[in-house]
Amino acid sequence: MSYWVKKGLKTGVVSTRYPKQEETASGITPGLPQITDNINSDDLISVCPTRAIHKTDEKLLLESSLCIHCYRCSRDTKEPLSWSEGFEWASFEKNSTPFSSTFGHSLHICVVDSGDCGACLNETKLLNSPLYNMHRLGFFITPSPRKADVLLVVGAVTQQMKGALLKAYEAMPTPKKVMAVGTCALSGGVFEGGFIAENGVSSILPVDITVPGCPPPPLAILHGLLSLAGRKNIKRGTK
Amino acid sequence: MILIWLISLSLMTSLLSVIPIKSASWGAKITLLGSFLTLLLAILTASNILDSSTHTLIAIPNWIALNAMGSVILLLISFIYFTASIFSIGYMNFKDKKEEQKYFLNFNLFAFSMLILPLIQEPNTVWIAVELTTLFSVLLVGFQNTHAAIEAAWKYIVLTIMGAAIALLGFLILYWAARQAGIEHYTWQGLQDIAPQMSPVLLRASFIFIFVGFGAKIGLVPLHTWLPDAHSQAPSPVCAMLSGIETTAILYIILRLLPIITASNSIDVNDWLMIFGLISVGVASFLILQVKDYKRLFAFSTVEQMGIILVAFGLGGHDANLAATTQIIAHAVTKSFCFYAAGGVLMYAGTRDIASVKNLIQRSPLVGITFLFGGLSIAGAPPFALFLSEFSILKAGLEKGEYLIIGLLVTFIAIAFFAIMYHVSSMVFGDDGTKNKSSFSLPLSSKITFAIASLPIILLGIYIPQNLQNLIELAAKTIGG
Amino acid sequence: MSKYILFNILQVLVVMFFSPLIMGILNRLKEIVQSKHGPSIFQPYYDLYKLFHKDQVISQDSSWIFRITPFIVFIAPMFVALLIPVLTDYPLFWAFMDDMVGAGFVLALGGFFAVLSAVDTANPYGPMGASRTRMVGFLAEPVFLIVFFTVSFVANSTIPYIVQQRWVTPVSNFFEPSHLLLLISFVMLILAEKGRIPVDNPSGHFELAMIEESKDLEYSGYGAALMKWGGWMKFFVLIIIFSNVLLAPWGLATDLSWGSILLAIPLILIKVLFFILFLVLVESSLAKLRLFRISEFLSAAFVIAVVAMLASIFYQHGANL
Amino acid sequence: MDDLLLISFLIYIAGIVAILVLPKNMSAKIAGISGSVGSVALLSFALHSLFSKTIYTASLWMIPNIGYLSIRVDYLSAFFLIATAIVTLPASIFASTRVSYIKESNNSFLLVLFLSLIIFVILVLISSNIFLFLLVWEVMSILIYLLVNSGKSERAGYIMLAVGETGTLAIAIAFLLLATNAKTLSFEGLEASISSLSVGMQWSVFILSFLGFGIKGGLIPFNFWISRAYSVTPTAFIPFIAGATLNLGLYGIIRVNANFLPMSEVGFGVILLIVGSITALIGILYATIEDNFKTILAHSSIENAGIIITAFGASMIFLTSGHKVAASMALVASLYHLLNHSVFKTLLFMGAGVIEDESKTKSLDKLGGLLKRMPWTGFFVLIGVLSISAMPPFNGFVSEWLTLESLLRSVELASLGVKVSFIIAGVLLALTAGLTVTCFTRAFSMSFLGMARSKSIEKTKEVTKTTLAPMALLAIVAFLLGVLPTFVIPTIDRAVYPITSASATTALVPPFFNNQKVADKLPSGFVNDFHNIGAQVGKNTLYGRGVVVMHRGGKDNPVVFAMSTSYMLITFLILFGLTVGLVWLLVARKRTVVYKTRWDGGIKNLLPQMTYTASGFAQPVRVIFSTILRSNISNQKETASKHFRLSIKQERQEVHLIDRLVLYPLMNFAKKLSHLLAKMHSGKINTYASYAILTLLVFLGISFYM
Amino acid sequence: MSNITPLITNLNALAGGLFIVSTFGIVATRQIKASLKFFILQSIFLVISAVLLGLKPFSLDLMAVGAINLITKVFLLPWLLKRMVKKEIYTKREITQVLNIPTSLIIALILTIAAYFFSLPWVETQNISSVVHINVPVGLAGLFLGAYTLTVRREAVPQLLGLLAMENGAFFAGVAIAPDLPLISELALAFDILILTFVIGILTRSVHEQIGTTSIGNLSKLKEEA
Repeated sequence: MSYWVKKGLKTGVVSTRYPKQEETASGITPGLPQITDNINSDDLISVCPTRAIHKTDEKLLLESSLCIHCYRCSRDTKEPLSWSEGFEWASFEKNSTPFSSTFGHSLHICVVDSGDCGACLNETKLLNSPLYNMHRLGFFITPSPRKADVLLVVGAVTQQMKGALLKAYEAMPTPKKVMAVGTCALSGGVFEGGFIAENGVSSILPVDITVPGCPPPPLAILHGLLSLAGRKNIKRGTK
Repeated sequence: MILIWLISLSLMTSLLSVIPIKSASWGAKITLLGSFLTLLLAILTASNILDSSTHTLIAIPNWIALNAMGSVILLLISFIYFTASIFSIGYMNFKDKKEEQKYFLNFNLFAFSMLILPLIQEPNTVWIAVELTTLFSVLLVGFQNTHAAIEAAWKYIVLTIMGAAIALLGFLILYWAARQAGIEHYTWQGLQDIAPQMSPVLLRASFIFIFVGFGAKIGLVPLHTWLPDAHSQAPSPVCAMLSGIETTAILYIILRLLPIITASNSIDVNDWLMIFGLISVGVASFLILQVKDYKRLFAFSTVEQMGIILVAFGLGGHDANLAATTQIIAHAVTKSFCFYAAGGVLMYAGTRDIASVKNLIQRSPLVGITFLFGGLSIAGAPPFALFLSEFSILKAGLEKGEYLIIGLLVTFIAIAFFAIMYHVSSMVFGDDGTKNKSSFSLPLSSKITFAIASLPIILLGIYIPQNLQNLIELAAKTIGG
Repeated sequence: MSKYILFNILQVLVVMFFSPLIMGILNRLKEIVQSKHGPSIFQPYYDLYKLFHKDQVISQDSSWIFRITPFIVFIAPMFVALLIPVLTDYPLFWAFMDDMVGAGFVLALGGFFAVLSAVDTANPYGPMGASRTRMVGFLAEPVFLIVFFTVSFVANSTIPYIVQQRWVTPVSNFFEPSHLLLLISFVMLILAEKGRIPVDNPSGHFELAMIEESKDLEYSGYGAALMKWGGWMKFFVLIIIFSNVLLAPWGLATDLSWGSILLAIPLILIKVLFFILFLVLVESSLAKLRLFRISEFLSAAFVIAVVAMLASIFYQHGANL
Repeated sequence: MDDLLLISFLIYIAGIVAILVLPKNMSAKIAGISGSVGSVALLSFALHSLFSKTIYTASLWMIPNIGYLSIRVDYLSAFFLIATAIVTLPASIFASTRVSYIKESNNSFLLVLFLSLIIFVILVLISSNIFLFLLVWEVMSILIYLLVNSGKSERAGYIMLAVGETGTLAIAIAFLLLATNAKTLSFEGLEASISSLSVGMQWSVFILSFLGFGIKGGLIPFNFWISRAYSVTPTAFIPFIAGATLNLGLYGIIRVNANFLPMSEVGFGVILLIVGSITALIGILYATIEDNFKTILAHSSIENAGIIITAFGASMIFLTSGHKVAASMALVASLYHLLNHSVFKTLLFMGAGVIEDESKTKSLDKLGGLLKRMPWTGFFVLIGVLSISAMPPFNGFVSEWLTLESLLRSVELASLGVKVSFIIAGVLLALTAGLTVTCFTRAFSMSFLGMARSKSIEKTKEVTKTTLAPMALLAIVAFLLGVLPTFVIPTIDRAVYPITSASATTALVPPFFNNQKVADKLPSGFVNDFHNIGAQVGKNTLYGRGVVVMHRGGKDNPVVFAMSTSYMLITFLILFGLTVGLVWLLVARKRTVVYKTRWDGGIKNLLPQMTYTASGFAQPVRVIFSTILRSNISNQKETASKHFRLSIKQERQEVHLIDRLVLYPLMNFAKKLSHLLAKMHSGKINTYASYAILTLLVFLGISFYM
Repeated sequence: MSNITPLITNLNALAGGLFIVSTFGIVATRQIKASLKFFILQSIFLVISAVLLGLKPFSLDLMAVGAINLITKVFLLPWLLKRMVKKEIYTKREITQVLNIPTSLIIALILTIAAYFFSLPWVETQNISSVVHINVPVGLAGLFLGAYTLTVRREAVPQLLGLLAMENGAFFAGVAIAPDLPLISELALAFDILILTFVIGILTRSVHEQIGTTSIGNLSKLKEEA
């Protein structure tokens, strides 16, 4: 019996029980800025580099799909925004539904890095660390889109990866869902409007569920997957 | 009487062929006629020998006679003489009448000198006849009058005459020995009768001189050096005669000597024959591997075949002698065919270089097939004559228990096969990059020659007529065993 | 007679329906060792259920071979399950249809088609996996034969039903050196044949490093389900051969009654569970070998098998003297 | 019925004459008809003589000193005639349809050669005189040589002919040694006098004949001609040459060992066993890495010859050590495999030839995706591939299984050393079997499956029905030989019985499972214990004299091994039907199937060159067996821009092991020696004269001291 | 045979000695013409030996042999050669031999001694005739030296002379061991030698015309291996 086996057995199971029990350990999420009504809007709008904080109809709004977690709104302003601690950010796009119950305990995920900075991918990788251990939920990453139910896209879909992403989507058998993870995948992030990338996955593929965050913490992604599997009820998208 | 006819017929043919008659190709016609009649006479002789009670024909007592072995040789000579004269017609391109006369005179005289070889009974005169074969054929070797042809002719004459001079001393010593023993009639038969009384020392010496001297003519290694030169430079019909029967006819002299030597118990002649035969077979078979000229190839193969025949006779015993006699016949008919085939290739390609002749089977199928046929048959492949005879030799050798000799012989035969087929295969089937059939066609006379000459090769490979078999048996008996 | 047939079919059904469970347990245990919670032990069933509910996407380049392969891969281990003593220690209806050597060929038939189908897709990774599977396959073949030789020398038969008796009658036979060595080499063979660590990492996601998995990379829907299921059944069958034929026939039904046969099922599963535990320890302790080190692994198995066989020969030779 | 042999000969000869006489455009049809009809006659003759237990003899003419050239069809000959006829029938149809693909040749001449070859193959099998045997043997070689060379590659044909001649001479010596002992050249005479052979003579005969026949049969170390010759022979003829003539070498080995040697030396069997298994391994190793389908098949012929000889060697060992039943079994395995090999190798060569002709490429690396373009050819080749890979229930499986089982029978032997040789052979054969699957999955999948790797494939079309018919026939035969071993084994057993004087049928196809009521002859326990197994039930449910191949051991150990392909087939079909049906009912009919492009990892443009090639497929084999294969990477060429490497080009050279160890050293030796001897011919007359004088001096010197 | 006088024996021995000396001359002279002259000398000594042996008891055969040899070799042959290959004999001078003259003479000497030893057992078979003791070794030596001439001389005519010297050697032995050879063979032999000379003459001329040299030893167009 090797050292690893001994160590593993000694440590015991460390996985979170997330959907059954609330996960509240500190540091599992950076949180999102929280818009409160009594806030000096101009300062915030000017300090936000991606226009995540913007004004529509004189109302200050936070577009989470644009936020890149730069913390300027909490650091470089006189009145810092307070950040919420949650992670259940995933939201369905319009007309999108979760999988039927058949997929509830078996979901295979094909991850496509369509040109991300590495952060989102890292967080995705962490999904099967001992702590998050998504296998316990029946979620598995598969290398082959043929066996995948979910296309998990990270990154802003660069021109070079566009074809590959489309191919991967084509290669998946129905029923299939697309999950966009991270700001870049949602909207293009800092690359929005540039020549190098599309403005997010939705510009080329029908996205079903989005997980904002730059990067979104593993639990956020897990939440998105659970929602997709129909095991967690969440809000509908507004778009 | 028939023997005298035979001699005079061929002599007449030679003389007639020089008569300056205007008629087109007079020499060729007369030669053809003469050789055909010679062949008929030879067959007649053979049947006479079979019928006669003593199995010998005597024309002039102590001078001209013929035994069964001689008859076999005579048959071969006349057969190849006949085919060669047919082949000459289409093959030779004479510049003028004079050249034609010269050719046919020499050709017929050459045939004459060989025809008398088995007939003459007095050994010293036999020596002269042997010398004559050289002298009459040397101009044929140099007939093409090119640098190479003359060089070949020179080497041929110098080395064979040198051998003949050595053999002359051998014959003189033989005579000395016979005289010492008090011989009555100095003939082969007389020698054989008196053999046990002759001095072994002298007999041994005479055998060595004759063996070495005529070995040069037969082409025994290392005295064979002239042979590939001469046989590659002579015109093909002459090559057929040189390789096919001249060697055989000279071998006949040694064969006549064999029973005498054996009877006197002076030298273990069988070992000599086997060892030097084997050396010939071995060296020649390796030499064939690297030839660059296809006529030289067949010439080396002659050296090899002579070696095999010597080994076969060296094995001794009735079976071996029988096999060896069959081998003589098979070799003669096959080798002459090979040279006709080579002549066909030469007519088609105009070069003797192996590397520049390719893809015969498509360019000129008939030439290709005949050449392949020749190659296979001389290499000893069945169902051709040489296979049967080589098989019999192996059989005889193994029955004698000569495992080492037969083992080596088989190895060398195999190597010779590789070597011959290596070249033949590349010539017949090698890809030359071209596809078209060439417009070349063989002259009719060549086709006829191929047909006639191939007949015995196939026939003797699978079936031996009873008469011929009887003749061979008788011939084998003359050597002893 | 009907019982013979029914029991035999029952054996197949046991193999069919418990093989995913075994895999589920194995995976769960492996994750536990890694301090993870791990998937449900019924996860394989969920996966199959889901896959049967998915559509298929098939490569345009592929032919009918791609489509029939899952069935053959699926049938081959069922077929073998007819031959081997899964539940009973007496021969059942199909028992003499084939022996262990033949069973090996039957399993190879599945592998054969799997390889063909991997190339059939024109997928760049499939042939790679196929080629490597074949490498493992031909290296394992001599070891198999040595095992058969040993078995044949010891039991004078290659019929599994007859072989199984040999090791325990008398029980002292169990402790023959040849027996134990044989078991070791057979375990190594199972690891190699089914692409377990250290030969292959069944949970790896990197196409270029795959051996076993890349062959069915292209399968989707029920094709993938059948392929996976067939693979699990093959694994289960191999474990059964190991535990029931080579290790010891303990816990098998000895008479022709429903009671004993139903009792045999849990007993067999417990036996297999022990094997699984052992496997978990092995797999968690070792690292995957580099591709061309696999030959070294298998040659080690070969040497062990040869030693086992020599031991058996000398043992027998000594007994004969 | 005896006239049928003559009739078949007459049909072949009539075909030859008709081809020569009638117009050229009819010659193909005539050859096809006369070849196939003649074969039917031959097949019925051979079957009849095997079943009616008659030995047909005849004498041809006599050659002095040689004796009568006689022919004899005994059971072994009859078996080989069956194997030949089964191959000849489809192969002649195939030849007649494909002969027109040989460019720039006189096709009717080639067909004449082909028909003559058939005649001579038959003659080899029936001749019973040493001289006649050698004669027809070598004529056969020459005919093959001519047919091989019609493919415009003389070197390969030459090597074949040259090595074949070596073989013929070795055989000739071996036979002559026997003849010297027997004082006759007829086979009967040799058989009659085996008891007087000394041990030394036995060994010489064995070694020489094994060498000689081994050359034709493709055994090491002189099998380098096979891959060369087979890969260049025109498609029309190679199926027959590969299917029928390779057998003759094996026939010779079996004939000599079984009939002309007293079988007292266990060493013969051990040599056969070891040489056979090494041959098999080397053969398949090179088949696995080859790039040309025909060459692969050629190497695989070597492999199969090795397997056949291994089984035969096992049989000889059993026989010398007195285990007659095991010997019969092994011999049945050997002959069964021989029959099977003829069938599937002919089939595969047809397929490979058709591929090469139609796609105009020789390299597996450039093929691909043919199954869609040539569906039927692909299907038949798949059956061939399944058979040769020993996949149940096809014929290769049965014989391979029998072979392995008979090797496992070494448990009956007492000698440790011999046992070890069995184990070595078994292990090598197992490795061979594994590599065979690798080799043929590679060959089949790389040519028929996946995407087309070159443009010429795109235009490839299915061949005509007349070309497909022979393939279909052979595929059916391969299948039948696979599922009906209980009919085949007793047939082969008729040929085996005279050799081993024990029946394999009673052991392998026990009467217990026949309709005959012989159960009472068996121990009662046996019947009671096993009366509920399917095998016994099968006697009522399945037509036939029994369907189970099993070996019955002693009383305490009733069944040693068992196998039934027909049962397997039925079970397999039931399982398959059930699975497909259930999947269809429950799942498939509700789901859709979409055809999309392959999943290539998302590469923009997957070129055929980028997919895994046949060379890549074989790379593991190359690496693992690098000690034997010794691939040399040479001529590495790089093109590079300023910063990047643009391309690397390498050439790989593999010199075959046998070439490296045997052929090239021999060739170099001969070359060196011949060049050395050629120095003798310096051209200078003075030198020549000095040879003469030196010879004279040496001779005189020798005689002086004599 | 028995009553050969000592004088004849001695003279014969002298002729034998001179025969060898002249043969050495054929081997070793540079001038072709000188070589021819030595050959004539050699033939004369052969004739002398034949005549001496034929004196007592008187043998017509041997006398005839002497006469034939005298006519053919001393007169006819040089005449024939002069006619056929005049130019070569009188203008050419052989510059190089294969071996230099001292070496070739030494080897020739060795050959002579070898000839003596080889012939010893033969002459011992006939112990009475002492002429045999002279003639056989000398003849054999002549044969050897003639052959040796062929190996060392490159020019055409000396090679012919070598051949003829070999025959002379054989004859020299022959007059002693086979004095009563049938005359017809002798005549034929002589005729033979003339044809030989004639043929070689023709060839020499062709060589000269075609190749431009008579240095036969340098020709090596026909050989194996470039």
